[in-house]
Amino acid sequence: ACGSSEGEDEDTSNGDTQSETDGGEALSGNVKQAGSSTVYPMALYIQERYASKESDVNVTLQSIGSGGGFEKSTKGEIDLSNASRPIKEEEKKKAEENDVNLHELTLAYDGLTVAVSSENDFVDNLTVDQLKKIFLDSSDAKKWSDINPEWPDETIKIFAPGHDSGTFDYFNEVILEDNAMREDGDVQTSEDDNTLVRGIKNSEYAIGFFGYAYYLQNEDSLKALGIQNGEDAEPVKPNHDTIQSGEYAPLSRPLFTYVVESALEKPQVYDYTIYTLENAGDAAKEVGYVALPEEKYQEQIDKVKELAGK
Amino acid sequence: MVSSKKNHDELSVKERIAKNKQSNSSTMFVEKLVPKLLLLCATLSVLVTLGILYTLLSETFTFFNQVSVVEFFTTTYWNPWRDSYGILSLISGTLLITITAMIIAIPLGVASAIFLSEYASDKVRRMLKPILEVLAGIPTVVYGFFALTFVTPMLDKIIPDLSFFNALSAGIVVGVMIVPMVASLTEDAMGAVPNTLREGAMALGSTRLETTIKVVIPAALSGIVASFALAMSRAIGETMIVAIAAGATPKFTLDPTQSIQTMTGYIVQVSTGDVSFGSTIYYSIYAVGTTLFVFTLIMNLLAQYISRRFREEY
Amino acid sequence: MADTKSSVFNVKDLNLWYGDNQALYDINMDIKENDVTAIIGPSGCGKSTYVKTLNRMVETVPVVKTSGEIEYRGKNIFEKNYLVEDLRTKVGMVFQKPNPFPKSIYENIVYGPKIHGIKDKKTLDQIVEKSLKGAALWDEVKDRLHENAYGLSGGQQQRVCIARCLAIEPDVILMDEPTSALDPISTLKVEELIQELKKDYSIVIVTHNMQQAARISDKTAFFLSGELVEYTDTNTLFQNPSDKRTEDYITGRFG
Amino acid sequence: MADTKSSVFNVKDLNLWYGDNQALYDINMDIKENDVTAIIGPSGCGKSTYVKTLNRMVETVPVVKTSGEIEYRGKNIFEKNYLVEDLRTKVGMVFQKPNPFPKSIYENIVYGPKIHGIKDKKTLDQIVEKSLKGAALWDEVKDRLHENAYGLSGGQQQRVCIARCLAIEPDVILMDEPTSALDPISTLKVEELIQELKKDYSIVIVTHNMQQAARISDKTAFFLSGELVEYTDTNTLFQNPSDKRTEDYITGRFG
Amino acid sequence: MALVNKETVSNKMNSRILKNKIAKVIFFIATIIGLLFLGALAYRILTQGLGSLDMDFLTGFTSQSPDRAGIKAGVIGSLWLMSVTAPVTLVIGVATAIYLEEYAKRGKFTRFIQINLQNLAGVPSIVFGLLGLTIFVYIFKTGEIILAGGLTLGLLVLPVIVVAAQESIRSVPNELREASYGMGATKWQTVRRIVLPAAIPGILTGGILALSRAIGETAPLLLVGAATAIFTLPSSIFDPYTAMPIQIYSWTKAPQPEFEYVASAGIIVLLVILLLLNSIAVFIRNKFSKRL
Ligand SMILES: Nc1ncnc2c1ncn2[C@@H]1O[C@H](COP(=O)(O)OP(=O)(O)OP(=O)(O)O)[C@@H](O)[C@H]1O
Ligand SMILES: Nc1ncnc2c1ncn2[C@@H]1O[C@H](COP(=O)(O)OP(=O)(O)OP(=O)(O)O)[C@@H](O)[C@H]1O
Ligand SMILES: [Mg+2]
Ligand SMILES: [Mg+2]
Ligand SMILES: O=P([O-])([O-])[O-]
Repeated sequence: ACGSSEGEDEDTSNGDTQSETDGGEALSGNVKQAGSSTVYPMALYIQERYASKESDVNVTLQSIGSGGGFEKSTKGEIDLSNASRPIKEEEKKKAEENDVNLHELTLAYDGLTVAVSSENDFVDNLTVDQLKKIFLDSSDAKKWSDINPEWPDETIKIFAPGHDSGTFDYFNEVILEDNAMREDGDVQTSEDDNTLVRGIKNSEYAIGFFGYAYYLQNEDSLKALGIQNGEDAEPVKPNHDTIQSGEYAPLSRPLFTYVVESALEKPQVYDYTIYTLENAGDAAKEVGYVALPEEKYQEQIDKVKELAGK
Repeated sequence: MVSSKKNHDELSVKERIAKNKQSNSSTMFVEKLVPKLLLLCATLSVLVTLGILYTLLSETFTFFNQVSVVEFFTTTYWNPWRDSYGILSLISGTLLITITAMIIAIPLGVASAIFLSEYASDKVRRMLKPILEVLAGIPTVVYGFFALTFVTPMLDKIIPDLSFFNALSAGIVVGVMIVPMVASLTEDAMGAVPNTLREGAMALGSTRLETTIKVVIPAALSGIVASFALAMSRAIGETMIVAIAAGATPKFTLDPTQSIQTMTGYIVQVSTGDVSFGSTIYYSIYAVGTTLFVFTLIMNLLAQYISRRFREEY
Repeated sequence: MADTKSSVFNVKDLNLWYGDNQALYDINMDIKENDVTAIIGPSGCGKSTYVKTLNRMVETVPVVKTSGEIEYRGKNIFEKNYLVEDLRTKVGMVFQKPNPFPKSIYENIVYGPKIHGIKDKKTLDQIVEKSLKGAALWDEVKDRLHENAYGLSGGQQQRVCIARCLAIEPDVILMDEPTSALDPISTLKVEELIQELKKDYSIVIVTHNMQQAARISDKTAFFLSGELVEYTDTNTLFQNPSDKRTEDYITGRFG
Repeated sequence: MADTKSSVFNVKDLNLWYGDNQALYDINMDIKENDVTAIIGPSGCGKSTYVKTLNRMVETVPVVKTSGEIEYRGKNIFEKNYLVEDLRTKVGMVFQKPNPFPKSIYENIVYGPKIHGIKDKKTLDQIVEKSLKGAALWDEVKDRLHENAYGLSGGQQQRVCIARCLAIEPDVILMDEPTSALDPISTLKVEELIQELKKDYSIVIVTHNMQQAARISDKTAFFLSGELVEYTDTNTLFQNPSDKRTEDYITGRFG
Repeated sequence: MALVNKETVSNKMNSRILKNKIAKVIFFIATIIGLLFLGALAYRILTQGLGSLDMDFLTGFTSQSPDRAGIKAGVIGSLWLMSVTAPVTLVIGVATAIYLEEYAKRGKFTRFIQINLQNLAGVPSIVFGLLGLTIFVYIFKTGEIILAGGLTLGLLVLPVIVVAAQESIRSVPNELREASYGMGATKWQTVRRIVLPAAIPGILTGGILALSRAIGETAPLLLVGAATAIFTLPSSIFDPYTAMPIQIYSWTKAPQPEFEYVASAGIIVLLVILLLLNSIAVFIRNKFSKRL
């Protein structure tokens, strides 16, 4: 109970308790949300706050990866599906087959962070080509010394998000250009980013990638690598500014939630969606992502209102 | 011909009972109905088994329509996202955990059983045994957390090459978890050895150790071995500890310092990530589940067989 | 003299097997109303088996098979539609080891009436008093009717079991070595009680104690290896047995 | 006459408690070499307890406490650094219920020699033959030495236990009702065997069978409620007991 | 001719006795290792978790921030699960036990059920998870609700209760049954009024132990879809839920390292509840075991 009342305090101090869209009548029912583990901390923050406002609405949240979320939302099993990548064509098709319309909402920006353990004292920056060499299945570099002869003759241990992960898809697309990533005994994949964090933290010769928030929470034990987008470019490390400005390229990316349009007919889903947009900025700041400009949220709110016919 | 008897009391219980009997067909109805209801409940356990078999087998069947059985059981590369289904690497992971666990659990379990059953005084036994049994009651998620945050860092100090997620740490903790199981089943088996045999040995001048090793353990051997089989079955099926601490990299290896994946670990990984109903990966968890089920079933049947077949009559 | 009494049981050519082992051979025996009938014989001769057959309790052992007839009050109890529950309501039983239920004394007594549908509290109270008085126990326990019967001494427990049996006003009471687990004083009390009960009930009592049989019974049956060797007036049997084996047994030559 | 023999055991003021229950009271008793000493007394009088104290087997019951002394060949067996294993090697024991190990006959016999470090196959073979002959069993089992001892009859099993005991060539053999679980013929055999063994060993035998005690023993001790009432030559004890209680017991007045 | 050389025998005596002493110490140490492990676990969990364990933790929901996270939803969710698991398994389990012990003929069918139960007890819990997922979530489309989770756990612990109830019923002395039959009672009257009351302590003890097993289960609930984050309490068995072990598991996966302490605090709560349940079981056993 204390947790939520603290949330309320913040609410009032931030002055955004405006969303009494439904005439103040107490709502009830279920809102089901599932998907991206990158979005998860934000979503959890919003969900937690919302609980102190509408205590009778049952919001459930599962962290099962962007793909996992789409799997359910395209079948209409859930109301909101969080994603760290845009919906894929085949997922769209599947939604159509099931008569489900998904409406995309952008919540924040993330810098997909490539990190090593803070014990690692030889790498600070990597070029995109080096990233390819490390992660591509077709590459035969298995040791750090294969990447740079000055680096130790030690096996590279990779901790990467799993196949249902939007982060994986995004990395695969922009760095590996949709070529297969290495998957062998030295690669540990997991939908669960914290598993990756733990794995990297504890092994000097490990490398991996995940959402910026997960790095920020573990700044002490991780080292984010600067990324050189091109041979001669300056290495850029992810931080609030470089992500917002897009300077952290090519790994800056938007984070989404997709709402099932027909679900907006349910007042609690509608209310929760609006609430999410109203609070996404705060949530992003709180957990370490970068908020969109205020008007971007307002535009999306208006759009949702229109969709819901209000 | 019932001669009215001499109890001309104010209450003739006998007559009342006789009257109640005539009007009481409902008792008889209940009497007939109850066994049927009870049988129905008893049959439920069979239904559960059938349910398990049905779910496992039907989905597994679909899986093997898409993936070759031979490939599944004979190849060693497991990567469902690349359509490579070589379950041997999951099996090797499972075995690695099981072997490690048994290396811990058998000596510790048997030694504890010997201590409790042959050496400890009643008071010490009554004190130690429940504490030991607490080990069996701790939820596995707790063990998993402990393995990852305590045992692994400790091991890492001794074994520098240890991968952070590794079979060793998980296996050790699984082993500790099943120590009470081995200990208590072994103790039961040893307890069933009649005291007269111990007395016979001691009267010949045997020490406790000789009595235990040469008389009690051979006499209790079938029960002890059966407990190993049950413990193995338990280790094979253990899920949370390995899912948390052993990693998720299917690997055909017998090196316990490596990160591996077990059959149970795979099922958890896929089903908590995303079960895309109807995809090959979805069916694969049932194929793995079936394999797991068969492994544990064999161990259980083996345990029952051993304890039945080799039961000593004293 | 006793032959003018009417029969409670007519046992005709009774054979009984536990699986393949025959335990009773061709028993023929009339048990008369208001007699105390004693069954004696060495251990394992089939005494318990026999009395348990009279109320078909022996059937709780699943492998039991019987042949022959037992007529209770003229009706064959082995007939298909004969209700055992009915039989056992009329033919009560007291066992070797006192076996009160782990309930209060009161609950023990009213158990029978209750299962037979008597629910009225006042009637039940009356039954409890009457049965305990009948079992010569009322004065000893009337102040602690609601205490657990396990708190009583062995002899008292056995009398609770007798009272429990009286509570449903049976016609016959079967007793299987009712005093063998009791001390001499309790034994005496139970023996006196049996003499008392005889007025209202027909009693069949198994005993391994020949003095007891001689003291309390009207007729005595001597069993040996599943056979009924001799069955006659108690006095005749003990003073003038007609069978050599009976004589050997009562003079202590075996058993 | 027997007093010229040297003592095997000198029991002095022995008291023994199971927890708070005293089971033996102030026992004083000399046991002589190459005698058969019988211990008789009613059930529960402490016979088993007493013989088990002689080789300290009674200590396997954890609550046992003792006071007093037992000297075996001049040394107090209760002394701190007295090795029980050593005592038990010299003072063998045969129990009421035959308790062969669930192993072959051969393995049963060589168990003792083996734990005491004899490994030579030929010596072991010799020991087996000698012990089985000593136990009058050799002819019956010599062709099936490697069969499980559980396949033998009760009497044979008991003789296996005796042979097992002989295999380590003890000085004294304690026997706790060794024939009570046996049929008359086996009993006879064991009794004959005891007479035979007497030549080489001192034997203490507990028996509930007074005829047996009279038949086979040189001296008899009568125990009652944990006390040693009378201990003297067997003939004297049975024909001319000096204590009233002994007389009552041997004439069958109680027990 | 002495075949047994007394000299060798007594020479060997000391080393044998020494071996026995050493063995005793080794066996003792082996016994203690288990306890030491338990001690280490307890110490570790307590030192990590006690700091976070306060009233707010007990009465709060989970949170995105480790300082605010609480276990209320987990505790209540677990209780709700048990409200399904307990009655279902107790009724079915005890009925099965009564059938097997009191009614069934000792035939092939009974043996089959018995062996089946034994093997069911050895089926890994994750396979029960697969069963629950398929039957409840996919076939009956219940969704991820308490009913589905509770029933899955119920099936999982059913064999435990059956075995405990069987043992308990078997230990009711036969004389009591005979006494009841002797009064003309029918079989069911005897079972209901005599056997069951006498067996109830054992059944309850077994039941509680089975429930404590169910409360700690994680894997099957992961499969049948307990929620990781939920901020409302269920109001019926058709509501979504989370459970203590699921909550703990989700904390071990949270991004902030401080969640390790929260997880430890959660573990303390879970272990305390299990300890309580077990103490109740022991209490019942001790209280009633003297009676029969
Ligand atoms: N439940 C049973 N199953 C198989 N055989 C039985 C059973 N009960 C008794 N018997 C056998 O039937 C025979 C008669 O036994 P019963 O108990 O009737 O003798 P008894 O005369 O009452 O002996 P006791 O004086 O020792 O009570 C015995 O040989 C016994 O072994
Ligand atoms: N293990 C034990 N624990 C407690 N008391 C015991 C134990 N063994 C025997 N006793 C008690 O010690 C007393 C003597 O028992 P013991 O067995 O020595 O008698 P016994 O003469 O051998 O009788 P029996 O002829 O029946 O074998 C008895 O009162 C008995 O109850
Ligand atoms: Mg009898
Ligand atoms: Mg004795
Ligand atoms: O969990 P994801 O954000 O990587 O889909």
